[in-house]
Amino acid sequence: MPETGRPTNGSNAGGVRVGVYVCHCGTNIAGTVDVRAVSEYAAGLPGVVVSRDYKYMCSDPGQALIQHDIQELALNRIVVASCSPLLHEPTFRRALDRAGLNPFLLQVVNIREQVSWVHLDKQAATAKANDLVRAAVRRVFLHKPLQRRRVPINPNVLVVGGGITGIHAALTLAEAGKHVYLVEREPTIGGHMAMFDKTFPTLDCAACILTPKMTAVGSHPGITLWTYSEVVKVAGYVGNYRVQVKRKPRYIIEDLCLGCQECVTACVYKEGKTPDEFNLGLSKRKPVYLPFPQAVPQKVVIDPETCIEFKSKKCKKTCVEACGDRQAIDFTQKETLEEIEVGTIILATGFKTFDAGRNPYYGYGRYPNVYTSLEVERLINAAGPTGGELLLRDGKRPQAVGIVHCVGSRDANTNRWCSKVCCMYSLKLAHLIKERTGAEVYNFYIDMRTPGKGYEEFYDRLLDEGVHFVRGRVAEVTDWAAHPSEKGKLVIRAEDTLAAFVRRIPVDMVVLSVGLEPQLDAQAVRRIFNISCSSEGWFLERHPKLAPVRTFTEGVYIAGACQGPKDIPDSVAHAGAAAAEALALIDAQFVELEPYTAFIFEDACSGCKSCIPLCPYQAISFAEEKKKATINEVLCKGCGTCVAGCPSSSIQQNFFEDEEIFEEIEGVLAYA
Amino acid sequence: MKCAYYPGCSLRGTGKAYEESLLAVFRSLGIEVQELDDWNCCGATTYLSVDELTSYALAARNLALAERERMDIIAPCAACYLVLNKTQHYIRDYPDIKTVVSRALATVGLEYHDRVRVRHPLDVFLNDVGLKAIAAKVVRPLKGLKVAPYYGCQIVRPYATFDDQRNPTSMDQLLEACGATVVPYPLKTRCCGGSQKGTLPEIGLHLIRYLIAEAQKNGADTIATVCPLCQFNLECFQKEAGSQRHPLSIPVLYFTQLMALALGAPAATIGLRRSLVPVEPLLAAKEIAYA
Amino acid sequence: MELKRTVKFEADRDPEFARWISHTVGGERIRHCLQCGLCSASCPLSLYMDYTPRRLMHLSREGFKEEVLSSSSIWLCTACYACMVACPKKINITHLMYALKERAIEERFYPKRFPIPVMAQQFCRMVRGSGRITESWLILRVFLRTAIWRLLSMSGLGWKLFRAGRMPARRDKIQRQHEIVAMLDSVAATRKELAL
Amino acid sequence: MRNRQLTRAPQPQAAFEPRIVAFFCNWCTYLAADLTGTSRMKYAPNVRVIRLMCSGRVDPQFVLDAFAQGADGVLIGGCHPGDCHYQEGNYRTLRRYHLLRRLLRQMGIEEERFRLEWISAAEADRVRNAINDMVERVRALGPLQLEPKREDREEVAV
Repeated sequence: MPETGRPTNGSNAGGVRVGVYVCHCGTNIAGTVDVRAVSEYAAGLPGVVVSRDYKYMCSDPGQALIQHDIQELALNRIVVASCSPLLHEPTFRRALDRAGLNPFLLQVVNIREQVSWVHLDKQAATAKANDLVRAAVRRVFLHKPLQRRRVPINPNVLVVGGGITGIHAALTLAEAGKHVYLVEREPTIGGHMAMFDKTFPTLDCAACILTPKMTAVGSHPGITLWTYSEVVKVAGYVGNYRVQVKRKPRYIIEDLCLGCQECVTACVYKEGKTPDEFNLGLSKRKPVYLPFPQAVPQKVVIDPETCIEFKSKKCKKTCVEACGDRQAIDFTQKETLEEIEVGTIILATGFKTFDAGRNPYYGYGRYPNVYTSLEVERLINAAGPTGGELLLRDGKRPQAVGIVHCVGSRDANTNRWCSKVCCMYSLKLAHLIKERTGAEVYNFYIDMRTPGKGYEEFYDRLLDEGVHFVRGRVAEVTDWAAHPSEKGKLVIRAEDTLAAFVRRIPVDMVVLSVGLEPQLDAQAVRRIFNISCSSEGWFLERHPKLAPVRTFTEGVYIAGACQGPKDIPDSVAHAGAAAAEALALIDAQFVELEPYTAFIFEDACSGCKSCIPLCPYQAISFAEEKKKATINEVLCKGCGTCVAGCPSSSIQQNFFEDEEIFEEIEGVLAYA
Repeated sequence: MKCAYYPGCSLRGTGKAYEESLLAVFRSLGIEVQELDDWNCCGATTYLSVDELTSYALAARNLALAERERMDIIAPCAACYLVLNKTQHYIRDYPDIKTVVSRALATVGLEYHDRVRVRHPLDVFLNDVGLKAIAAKVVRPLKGLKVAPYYGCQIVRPYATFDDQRNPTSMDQLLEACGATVVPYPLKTRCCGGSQKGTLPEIGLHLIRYLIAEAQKNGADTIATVCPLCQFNLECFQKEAGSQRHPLSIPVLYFTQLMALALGAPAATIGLRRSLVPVEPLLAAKEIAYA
Repeated sequence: MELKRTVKFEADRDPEFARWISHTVGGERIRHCLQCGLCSASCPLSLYMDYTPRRLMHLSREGFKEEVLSSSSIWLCTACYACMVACPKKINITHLMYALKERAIEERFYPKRFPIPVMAQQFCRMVRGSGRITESWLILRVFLRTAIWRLLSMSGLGWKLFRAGRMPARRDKIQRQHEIVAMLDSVAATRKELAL
Repeated sequence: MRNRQLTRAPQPQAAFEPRIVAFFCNWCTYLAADLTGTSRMKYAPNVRVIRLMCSGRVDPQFVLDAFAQGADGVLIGGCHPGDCHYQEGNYRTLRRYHLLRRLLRQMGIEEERFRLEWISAAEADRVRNAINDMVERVRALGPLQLEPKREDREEVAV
C-alpha cells in the first residue's frame, strides 16, 4: 500500500468516514492543478479519514487503492476528484460495489474537463479544485445507499430509415432472431444508394449489390416493413418504448397488390405528367406508379395530388379495371396509426444533398446544362431516364464536362464541413463520363481527399486516364464568351493554383458535386426520439470516438449518414455497430436504471396537487383516500422538476435531495 | 577478368590527373585493364538534350566494342558511367530505342546483346579487390588527413548499382582503408552544377560555394571527388566562388590520387602537380612523405 | 508598368503538346503526378527557376506549351537526378527535362546567344567531326558564339590549365571516324522511317 | 462554518474576484462544459458548477441560498427550449427564473447577477462565452452587498 495517505484531523462525525482520492490523470490534471495540495487540503476537512493523490485513479491499482482503504480504514463515503463523472463515475461506483460499499455513497468531482483543461492559472485552478472537493465532502455526508432499478428489455427493435444503413441494421438484427420494425418514409426502401449507378472505388453496380439486400428485407419473416410511414411519437424508456407510426395511404391494399403494374399501363394518362421524384424530375411519371423497377415492396402507389379520381371523382378508373379481381386499389384508404412496443431504436435517417441553387454563381436552375451530381448519377444509370446515356438537355453528347467539387461544403457561407464522399464520387463520375462519352473531363477541387481502402489507388487510376485536375475553387459558371472558343459554352472560371494562374474553361456540361446535409426535419425527428444534434444538425453521438452509435438516450442508437457524412462502407459498418449495440442490450435481457427517482414525504404533503401537472410522464397521481400525492417510481425518470416545484418541500429526489444540494452550494462558497 | 578501360574525353583533358592516378592504382592493385579500342564520346549529358536517340547510339558503340572483346567496361568519369548505364536501361526498356540503336550499330558491323557490365572504379576496388587487400598494400598511410568525400550526382543517381542512393559510403570506406579520416559531409551527393558554370556562371558559383564552404566548415583538409567535372568546378572556381570575407581554398583531389599516394605510387605519376591549388603544403603539414 | 493578360483560355492550351509529353520516353507516368512538390524541394537549382519542376510537370501535362518551353527551368536543370530519385510517383522528371530541352531547341524557344543550346550544338558537331570532345576547343567555340568578353576573363584560368597539362592544344580524334558518321546518319534515317 | 460575516472579511478589496455558482443540467449544459474542456477552451476560474439532472430541478431556494452564502452571481444552464431531455423541464425553469428575478430585484440584487442560459451539448463555446461574460459583468458590479441574515435553516449535523 502506498504511503501517500495523509494524516487527517481524525474527527469522526456521526460515524461518517470519508476517503478522498485526487487523480493526476498523468499530467492532464496534475499539469494545472496542484494535486498534492488538493489532497493535503482535503485531509484537513471534517470527517475525512484518508486523503490520497494518485497517478491514474481509474486504473486497476487506483481502484484497488480505494477498495483497500474501504476495507482497512472502514471508509463509508468516497470522494474522487478526477475527470467528468460522465466518464468514470460508473468505474468508481463499481469499485465501491466490489469493496462492499453501496455505489451511491460516492461523489465524483470534475477537476479535469471543468478545471485543469479550462484554466491556465495554476493557483486559481487549485483553489477551484479545493472548493469543489470541499463541497463534495460536505455533500457525500448526506448520501444514502440506493438501489438501481432493473427493467426488462423488449427484444423487438425499431429501425427508422430504409437506406443502406437501415437495411443492413435490420437484416443483421433479424438474422440474430430479433423482430425488427423497419419504417421508411418513402414508398420504397433503398435510399440514396438505389439511385446510384456504380459505387466507388470498385465500380461495382449499386443495384447489383443493393437489390439482393432489399429483397431480403422484403421477404424476411423477422422484419415488418412499413414503407410510406413515419414515426410520430415515442414514449417509454430504454427497453420499453411505445412507438406510434403513421402509415400514409398509398391507395393500394399492399397485401393484394402483386406489383404487376398493369394499373400503371392502364392509367388514363398515356404519358407521365408529373416529375418523377426518383429520377429527380429528369423524367415524368403517372399518378399511379412504382418508384423504380426494383422497388421494395413491389407495390404501386397512387399520388392523390395528380390522380384525376381524387380531383374530380369522374375518372374512368381504368386502373381498377386492369387490376380486376385482385381489387388492390382502394381510393378510400385513410391514414392509420399503428402502435408498437420495442426495446431499442436505431435511427438511420440519412442525409439530404445540398441545394445547389443556394450558390447562384454556379448557375444551377439558370443554365439547363448545369446538373447536380445526383442528377448525373441518374443520367448515367442504365435504368435512368436516358437509359444510361449521358446526354445534354438538347440530346447532344457533351464534348467537355466540368466537375465542381465542394459545392455546399467547406464554405462558411453554407456548410463548413467536408462532406467526405464528394471527392470519391466525383472521381467515379469523372471516370464514368469519360468512359461513356469520351469527353474531356475537368475536376475542380480544393483538396483531393481519398482516405479509404483502395481510394487513393482509384485517384491514381483517374490521373492516368487523363482527366484534368484543376486545383482551385470555381468562382463562377457563366455563358459569357470572352474568346471565340467559348461561344455557346458554359465557361468555368477558377484559379489553377498549381499553375498559379486563373483559367477559363469552356464546357458543355457542369456537374456540381453537392455536399451532404442533415435532413430538413432532423430537428423534429431528434425531438421525437429525445436525442441531441450537433451544431451542424447531425445527430449527436454519445462520444465521438468511443460511443459513436450511442446517444444520450439509452436504447436509442444512430447509424449512418444521419450522424455525419459517410460513404457506403462506413454506413454499413456503422449499421453493424448499432445493431451489435442493440443486440448486446437485448441479450442482457434487462437494464439497470439510475435510482434518481422522486419520492414523497407523505407527512409533509399538503395535497395541493401542484406537482401533478409538472410531471411530463404522468408519474404523479393523487391518492384521494389519503389526500396526498403519490409517485409511480416506474414512470418517474428522475428529472426533479416536481421536487423544485413542491411548495412544502415534501418531495425529494434520490441522490439530489435538497439538503445534499444545499451542502454542495455552501461547500463551494465556504472559505477555507 | 580483364576489363576494358573507358577513359572518356575529360580524362584526356582537364581530368588528366584522374587517368594518371587511376592507372597507378590499377597497377598497384594488380588490376589488368586494356583501353577500349577506338572508343568514342559517350554523348554526356549534353547530347541527350539535343538528340537523345543519337546519344544512345553513340554510347552503344562503346558497349558493342567492349562486348566484342567480351570485356566489362570500367568508366571512371561519372557522366560516362551514367550515360553508358542509362543507355543499357533504355535499350532494355524501349523497343523503339533498341531498333534505332541496333540498326545504327549494324551499319558499322557491330552488335549489342546486353552482355556488358558497366562498372565504376569505386565498385571494382571495393567489391572485387576488397578493403582488406587494399589496406594490406598501403605503404604510406594518409594518417591525419581529413577528407570530405564528394560523390556528386551521377554515380548513385538515378541508378544505385553498388552503393546507397542517399548516403553512399564506398569512397569513405576506401579512403579509410588508406588511413585517411573521413569527415562528415552532408552535401556528398549534392550537385556541383555540371556545365552550368560555363553557361550560367552565377548559378554554377552558387552551388560550388556551398559545397566547399561545408567541407571547410567540417574541418576537411581536402575534398575527394570521383568525377572530372566535379573536380574541375570545385578546384578551378573556388577562388571565384569565395569572397574576401569568406575565402575558399582547399585542394580538390581525385580519390584515386589519394589511394595511389597511400599505395606508394611515385608522386610524379599521379598528377599532383596538375592541381591549381597546391597540394604539397598540405601533404607536408600532414607529414605524408611523397616522392 | 506593363500589363499582361495572365488569365489563360483553353485556346491557350496545346493538347497535342500534352499528348506528346505523356507519350515521350520517360513521360509515361507524368499524369500520375500528385503535385506534392518533392521534386522542387529536392532540386538544388529550383531557387533560381521561374517555374519549379512541380509546376512544370503540371503545365506540361495540361499542355501549356508556351509557358513550359520558354521557362528558364529547363535550362537550369543540370541532370543531377535528385528529383527523379525522390519522386513518390516514380516520374522520370530528369528525362522529361531533357525532352523539353530538346523540344525547346527544336522550336527555338530560347534567347539569342543563349549559351546552353549553342554549347549543345557545338558539342554535337564536334562529336560528328572527331568522335571525341576536346574540352578546350569546345569551350573556345562556345564562347566565340556567345560571349567573347568572357573568354578574356577566363584566359587566366585557361593559361594555368594549359601549363598544368590539362588543356591539350591538339584535338583528340578517333581512328574510325567514318563509323560515327555512318551511325549518326543511320539514326536519322531510322527516326524518319519510324517517325520517332 | 456558515458565518458569512467571518468568511467574507478576509477578502481584500483591491482584487475582487466574483464567485459564481452555476447549476448545469446533466444532458446539455454540463456536457457542453465537458466539451469546453476537451476542446481546451479557456475561461475564467470563478464559477463553481453543481450538476443536476435537469435545470427544472433548480429550486428557487438553491439560488437564494447561494446568494445568502456569499455568491456574487448565479448561473443556470439548461437545454434549449424544446430540447429538454425530460421534455419540458426547462420551461418550468424559465417560469421560475422570471419569478425569481423579480423577487431578487426587490431584494436589491442586480439582474445581471442571476442568469439563465440555454446551452446545448454541442455548444462548448457558449459555455466559455457565458461564463466569461458573466464574470466580467459581475466583476463590474462589485461584491454583492447583503445585510447579513440570520440562518433560517437548521444546521446539518457535522
